Amino acid sequence: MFMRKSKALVVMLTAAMLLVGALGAAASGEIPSGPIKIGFAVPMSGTATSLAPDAGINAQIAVEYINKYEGGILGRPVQAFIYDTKGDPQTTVDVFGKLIENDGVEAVLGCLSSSTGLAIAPRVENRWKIPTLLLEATTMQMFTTAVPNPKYVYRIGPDDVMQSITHVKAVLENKPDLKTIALGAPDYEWGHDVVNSFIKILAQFRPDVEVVYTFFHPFGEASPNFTAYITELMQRKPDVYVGYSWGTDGVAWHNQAKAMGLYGRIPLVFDVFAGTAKGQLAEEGVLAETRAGNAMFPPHELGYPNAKHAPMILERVGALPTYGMGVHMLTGMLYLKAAYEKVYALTGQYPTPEQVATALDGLSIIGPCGITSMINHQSTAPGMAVGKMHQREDGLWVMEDLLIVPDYMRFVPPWMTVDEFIETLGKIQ
Amino acid sequence: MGANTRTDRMLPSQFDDKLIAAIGLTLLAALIPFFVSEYVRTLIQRCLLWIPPIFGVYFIYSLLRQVHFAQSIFIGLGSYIVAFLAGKYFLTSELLILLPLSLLACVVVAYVLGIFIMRRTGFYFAIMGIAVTMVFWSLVYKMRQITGGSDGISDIKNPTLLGIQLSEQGFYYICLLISVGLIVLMYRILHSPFSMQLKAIRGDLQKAESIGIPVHQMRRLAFVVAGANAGLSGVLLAFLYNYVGPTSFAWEFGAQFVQAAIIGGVNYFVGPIVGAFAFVGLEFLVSTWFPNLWEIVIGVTVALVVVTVGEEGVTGIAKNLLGRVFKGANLKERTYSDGK
Amino acid sequence: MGNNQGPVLLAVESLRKFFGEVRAANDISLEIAQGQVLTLVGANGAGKSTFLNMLIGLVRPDRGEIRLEGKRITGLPPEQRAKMGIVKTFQLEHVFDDMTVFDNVRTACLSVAGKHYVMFKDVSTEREINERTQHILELFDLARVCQTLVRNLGHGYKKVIDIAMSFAMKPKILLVDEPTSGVGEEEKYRIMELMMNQIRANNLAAIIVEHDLNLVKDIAKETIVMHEGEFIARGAPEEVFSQDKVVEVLVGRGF
Amino acid sequence: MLSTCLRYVLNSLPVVSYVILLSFSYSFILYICGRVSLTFAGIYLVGAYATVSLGMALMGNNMSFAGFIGILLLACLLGAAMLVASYLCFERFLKTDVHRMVATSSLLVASRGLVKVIWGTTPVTYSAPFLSMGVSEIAGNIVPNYYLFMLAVALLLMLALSYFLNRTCWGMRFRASSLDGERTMAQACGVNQNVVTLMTFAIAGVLAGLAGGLYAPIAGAAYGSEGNALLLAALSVIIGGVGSIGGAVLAAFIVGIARAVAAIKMPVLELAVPFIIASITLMLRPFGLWGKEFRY
Repeated sequence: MFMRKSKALVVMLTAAMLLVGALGAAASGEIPSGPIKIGFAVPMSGTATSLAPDAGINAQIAVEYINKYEGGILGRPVQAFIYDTKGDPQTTVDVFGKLIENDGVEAVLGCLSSSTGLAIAPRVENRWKIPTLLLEATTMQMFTTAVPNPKYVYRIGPDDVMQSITHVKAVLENKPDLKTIALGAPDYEWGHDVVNSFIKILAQFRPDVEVVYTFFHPFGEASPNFTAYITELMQRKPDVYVGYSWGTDGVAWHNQAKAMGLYGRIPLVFDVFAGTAKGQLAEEGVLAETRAGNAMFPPHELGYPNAKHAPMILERVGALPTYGMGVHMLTGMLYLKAAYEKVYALTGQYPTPEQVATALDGLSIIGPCGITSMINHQSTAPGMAVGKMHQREDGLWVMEDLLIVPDYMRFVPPWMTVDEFIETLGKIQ
Repeated sequence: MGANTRTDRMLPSQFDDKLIAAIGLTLLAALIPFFVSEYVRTLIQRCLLWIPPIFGVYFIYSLLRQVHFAQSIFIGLGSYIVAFLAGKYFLTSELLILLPLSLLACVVVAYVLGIFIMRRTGFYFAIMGIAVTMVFWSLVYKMRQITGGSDGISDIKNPTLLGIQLSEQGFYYICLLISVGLIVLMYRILHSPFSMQLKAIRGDLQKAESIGIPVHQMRRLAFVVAGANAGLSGVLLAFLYNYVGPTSFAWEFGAQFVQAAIIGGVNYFVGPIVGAFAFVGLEFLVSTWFPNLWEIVIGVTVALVVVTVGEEGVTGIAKNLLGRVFKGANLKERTYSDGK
Repeated sequence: MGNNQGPVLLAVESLRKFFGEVRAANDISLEIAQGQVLTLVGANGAGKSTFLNMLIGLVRPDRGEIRLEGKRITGLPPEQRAKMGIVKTFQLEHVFDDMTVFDNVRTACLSVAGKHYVMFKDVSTEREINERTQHILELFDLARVCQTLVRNLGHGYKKVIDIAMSFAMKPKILLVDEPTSGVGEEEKYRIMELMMNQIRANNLAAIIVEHDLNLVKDIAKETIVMHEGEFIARGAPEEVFSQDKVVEVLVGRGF
Repeated sequence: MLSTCLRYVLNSLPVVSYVILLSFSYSFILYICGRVSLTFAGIYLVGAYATVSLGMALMGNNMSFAGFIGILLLACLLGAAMLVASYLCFERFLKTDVHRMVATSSLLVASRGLVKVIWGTTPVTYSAPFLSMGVSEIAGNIVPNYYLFMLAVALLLMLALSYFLNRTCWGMRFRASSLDGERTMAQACGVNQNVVTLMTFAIAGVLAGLAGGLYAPIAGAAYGSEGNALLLAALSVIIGGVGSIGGAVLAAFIVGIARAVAAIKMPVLELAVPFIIASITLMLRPFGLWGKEFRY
């Protein structure tokens, strides 16, 4: 008897809930059926490709991940429109136009390099008004001169100052007694920016350190010869070398430097993008940044999303990315999902692009690299931590002694200019 | 008698056919913005702006049989003049100032470069063009304090005409006007004494010299004509994207115009126009359907066009097909017919 | 032949050109007056073509001086010399293969009218030029084929077109390099007659290189024999050809 | 001073060796067959990817020298086969130089796309041969032995080719078909033109494949490296002169050393310097520093 009543109760309650749910859905009823269209504008050919390897496949994987493990966005499966920007700013403008005006996507993830980001940001703000998540495009100019008061443009990835602070702290932590330092970077705007801000910030913490050599090697040349730079570098005998070479440059740099014995002769090497191309590119004891190979540090095993995400990449590409495009794309998708759900929870309405854009700011999510937040239109640099490379007995490379710089030291507060903020850094210490 | 047969080709009926077709197409292009989305309009606008530099390539190819890879120098030059004057050091975005200014700059630079480049022929000419382009590119790329290096210059204001801010529609018509104007101009130039003598130079350099044609000067001027076309396009391209970067100077960019010219067909005056639309259209379709494969598709298409129809291009194929459909329709558009 | 020998038109002074060991021109001096027609004979490789090419500027002499009407033209480029009135036709015909006969001659007419840089005027509507072209075509009996592509014409026609283009340049002195080489016997005389008629009618000076000694005797009062870059004999043809060394030079080569 | 100069020379070695091979691969076809063919840059890419893929698959980190030589030979064969195939199926239908230039460069674009489809765009590297050969010290400069090995291979191959062309019966046939412009003379003398052409393409394929194979352990095999290879080779041919073995070696050294010096002394010009040298050469000596007059 009791059983029967309770059964009936359960049935009735379920029915009532379904009814309410259905009514509610009918009332707000605005979640459109069918897939939600998201655009990806990524370099899939041209020089930039070697720097964002297999970007198209990575975008596909990020979308598959959202559909498979997260149940899409507001229950709608994600349909990806993935186009090739060729790494060229003017083509990127065309591609954005195609995505937004032709395909009618609701949000765009895209732009790897600073130049493409700078070309696109003002147009998004003034004309297209669609939530746009820039992957990297780390130039400081983005939110200072290009779009000073952003509304739709967000960035996933650190800015130059943010990452330089982390790098300087990591170097000082691992080699407190350094006297001389040398820096090398690819010869394009980002390379110059990042070296300059490193030197500026280092001067705040340790004015006595001498920069003995800086060089900028050709960028993305695909089969470069760095012997001249390596020879010169080893002649100067610095205590620390910080290198920003990546992509094909990184592969060539690593091979040539290793053959010439750079890693043995310089006490501390910080190979920022020491990653895993297909082949072996890691060195024992070398510092590296987590942005590079995302499975090399513990979150891979701790059950963050990339415990499932990294195997997907490995399976499809055969190597973890030398640069964390896949990580950024997944992070971006998770942010978007959270923003849609936040708006829906608050208003009960299917969100407009403007609402999504507003909701993105201040969100916190569990991304592939742990908890990250969107502050001042900028994600707290997923994986912006520095660690030492170590090969475990099972052959897997991991990062040890991770150093994570607290956010208050990394974010330029809105009331300060970048230079003012850098000047305060020394005082925090 | 000979003179009469020669002018036969300008008989009113035939002349009118071409004129009517040209006016019709121009009107179509003028009306299109009312029927298509903003994006398609931008796409057409890009095709229109590609036509003049392709005409430059066509001009050099059809009159001198040389492959002109250096168009991107002039595109870049025009674009950076706009970037500086209407962007970085904002002085003016007045088209009536910027267009003549960059035209002047291109003419001067093309003339000086022509002194060196136009002395070479064949593969040497092509490589020399690429080499000079790369020198320009690397200078722009490396002078980062002035040019913004690889980041380029992004805050270019919208163009004005006689002080009036142009709307996007208005700008479309400016592009159309300049593009059509340049096409008409090129038509005139290709039928002018100048072109006839260039063709003579191509046919036999020594004879041309010995009948008093200033060979080197005229070849240089041909280079200037091609460069000026590209320079004007560069100005408008900079305004179209509100952004200019060193990729405008990259030789790969210039090589695209050569590919487009080949696809269009270098035997026909309408070749460059067909080529621009075919190339941009093909790129659009391929990048929509198989975004990962556009290199294979474009590469194989150009290679196949060259192997199968050579200089006839898409225009030649279309002509053959149409000629079969409309028997007797006179689609002949060669600049110099064999006069039979 | 009634030439009224005028003042000196072209003066060449000790012109020299060596190609390594080969002496193409060894201190040649020559003066030609207006209306004077000379023939130049010599074996292959005697330096005749090089001499003419130096006169029009295609080959740069090692030393020496060329004056046209008293003005020094030694360093000038070919196109300027052509404008000044010294024009050459070529041994192997040099014509513009992918143009019509009409356009070939018209190019020369345009050039002599100085219309090099006219970019915005249709060629087919330039009335004066067309009329002059037509006139020249009729003079050289080419009007029948004027709309044919030169490529499709025979060897003899191309020779005539080459000569017609040279005449279109309004030359003062005409340099003709073997106008009849490789042409059939009958056509040879036709071409020579067409050309000589025009030279006489316009009272031009001319240097004609010719292999056929019978023709040489017909066309000019004076002939020069060239051997290894030097003029070894000069005078009336009958007289010159009877000299021993001339016979040796010309016949020794299987002439 | 002397040691500084020596250092620049040593720094330029890897580039020098692969540019020698590549540029001669290109100029050989141009010289013997009178054809512009840019496909060699695609063969370079194939050689690089073949070496890396085979090396990783067959040997991994347990590199044996003989095994590496075997892989290089395979890369050469592959290169020769592919270039000959490209000639037979495609290039022989092209009529003029302009057509060949445009069509083969389009083919290059397509080959780049093909590499992307097969291997993806993540750069791949197989550096075991490079690293395992160790370094030697020459006048205070550290030089990986692999660089010397590369140079030796390149120079030996050039010497062998030079012997082949100048001293052997077959070499005479090659030169006969190159030196006379119309190529009818050689045919009249009983040289089978088709065989010569095919062999030329095969030899060029061997050179290009070897260049890719030798350089891949140093810089990895990467999407897009064919563009760089193409430009460097074309510039070297212009500097050195078409069809000249000495010119190829000289030009490769000039380009390599100029870049090594510019990298340290004048970084602004590093990329532009080969182009500037080539432009100046073209202006002053249109047929290259070592070349004879060559028209095609």
